[in-house]
Amino acid sequence: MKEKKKRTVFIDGPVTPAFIADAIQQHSIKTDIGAHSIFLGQVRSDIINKQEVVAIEYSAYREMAEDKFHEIREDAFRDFSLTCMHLYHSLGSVKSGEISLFVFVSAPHRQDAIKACELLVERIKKEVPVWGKEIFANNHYQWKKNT
Amino acid sequence: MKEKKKRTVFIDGPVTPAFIADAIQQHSIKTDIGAHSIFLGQVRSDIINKQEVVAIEYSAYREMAEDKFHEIREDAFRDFSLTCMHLYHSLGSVKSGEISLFVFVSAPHRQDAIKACELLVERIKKEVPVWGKEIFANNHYQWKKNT
Amino acid sequence: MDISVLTFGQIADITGGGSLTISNINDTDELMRQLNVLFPPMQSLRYSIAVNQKIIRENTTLKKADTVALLPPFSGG
Amino acid sequence: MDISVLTFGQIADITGGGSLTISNINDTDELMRQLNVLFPPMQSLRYSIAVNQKIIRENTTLKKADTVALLPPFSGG
Repeated sequence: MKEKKKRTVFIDGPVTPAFIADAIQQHSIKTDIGAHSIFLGQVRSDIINKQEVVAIEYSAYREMAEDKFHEIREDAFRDFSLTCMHLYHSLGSVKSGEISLFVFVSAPHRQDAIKACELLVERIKKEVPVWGKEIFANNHYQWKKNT
Repeated sequence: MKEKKKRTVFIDGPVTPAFIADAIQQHSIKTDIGAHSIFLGQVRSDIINKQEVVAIEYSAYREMAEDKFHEIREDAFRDFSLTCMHLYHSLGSVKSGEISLFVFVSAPHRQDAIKACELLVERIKKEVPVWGKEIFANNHYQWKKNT
Repeated sequence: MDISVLTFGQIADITGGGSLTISNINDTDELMRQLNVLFPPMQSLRYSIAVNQKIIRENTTLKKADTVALLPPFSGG
Repeated sequence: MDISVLTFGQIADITGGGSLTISNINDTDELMRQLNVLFPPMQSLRYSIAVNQKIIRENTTLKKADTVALLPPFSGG
């Protein structure tokens, strides 16, 4: 049941709660799954120099990013006992309060799902060529820095 | 913004994807959130002595369980920087492929959300007086054992 | 003294319901001895005892208003 | 040799667009020297260089068909 095909990770604009619900629903037929671990990255309206972040505009080195997502995915399937894994990242504008990253890992047992999900999030942040441009209310911007 | 009031954790029957989507949607107004970590426990159709598990029927020592959920919740708020936390556990019958546990932790930063969620799941499994009765296709049953 | 006892999971199956009354006991060790006599399958079961919703680790004196519960290993989630 | 170079994030802001062509270079060290002359703000920027989508750690000889990309620190998620 392992899904290893290369798939498109990027979606235009935010990840919606309805999209997430649909992804969860589709797993009810996979009755060997005992645990789902989900990570959602939400755009925070940080205040920087008295200006509020109202959105992040994401861009990517798309070909390299897709390859890197694929590699990270393969590594997780190799290192954990997983049933399936879905990764989605926004491109373009995502408003504060909206979701820009959706990592969804399913496994027979919880430890595999939880550990794989955590590792995936760390690797995505560190290794995938995606950039966020923090847009302020006055239309100024700065390039986001990951911690 | 910390929510510390005692709330009802138990819901009748499965946690639906629509319920999860609604819970996520309600957090879009909390723009200090940067990360959600979600755990979902799904009923697995294990084969035991050639009989397939078709559902789990959950029961609880409800008063003690609510107290324990409350204690686990308070501990997580004390030990991590969280914006909010929602815990839901099914009572009654949940079919295989359906969801019986929904742990939802939101924080400004991912490490708090991820670590708190993982700890909550472990503590819920170990410390909360809930029992699952695995129902087989032939209506026989056995009491579930957590690993 | 009569004590009412809540039972759950596999123990409720053995005792035939969610609650029962055990007579002439003053502490949890006496309760366990009575249970083993009344319900022999209990002898081979692993379970915890909660008094007023707190799990006790050693013999505990019971008062009339105490809530005693027999808890087989938890299997939620 | 002319090499076309893809730029992203803050670097694309500095160079004025997503791609540019740098002339008379044979390796990535020469590329960086040229960039520093053409775009002085680049001198103070931290960035990685990818050749054919692999990040290189030391000076790398370039061939005409190579895809070179300048990558400021990633900030996805």
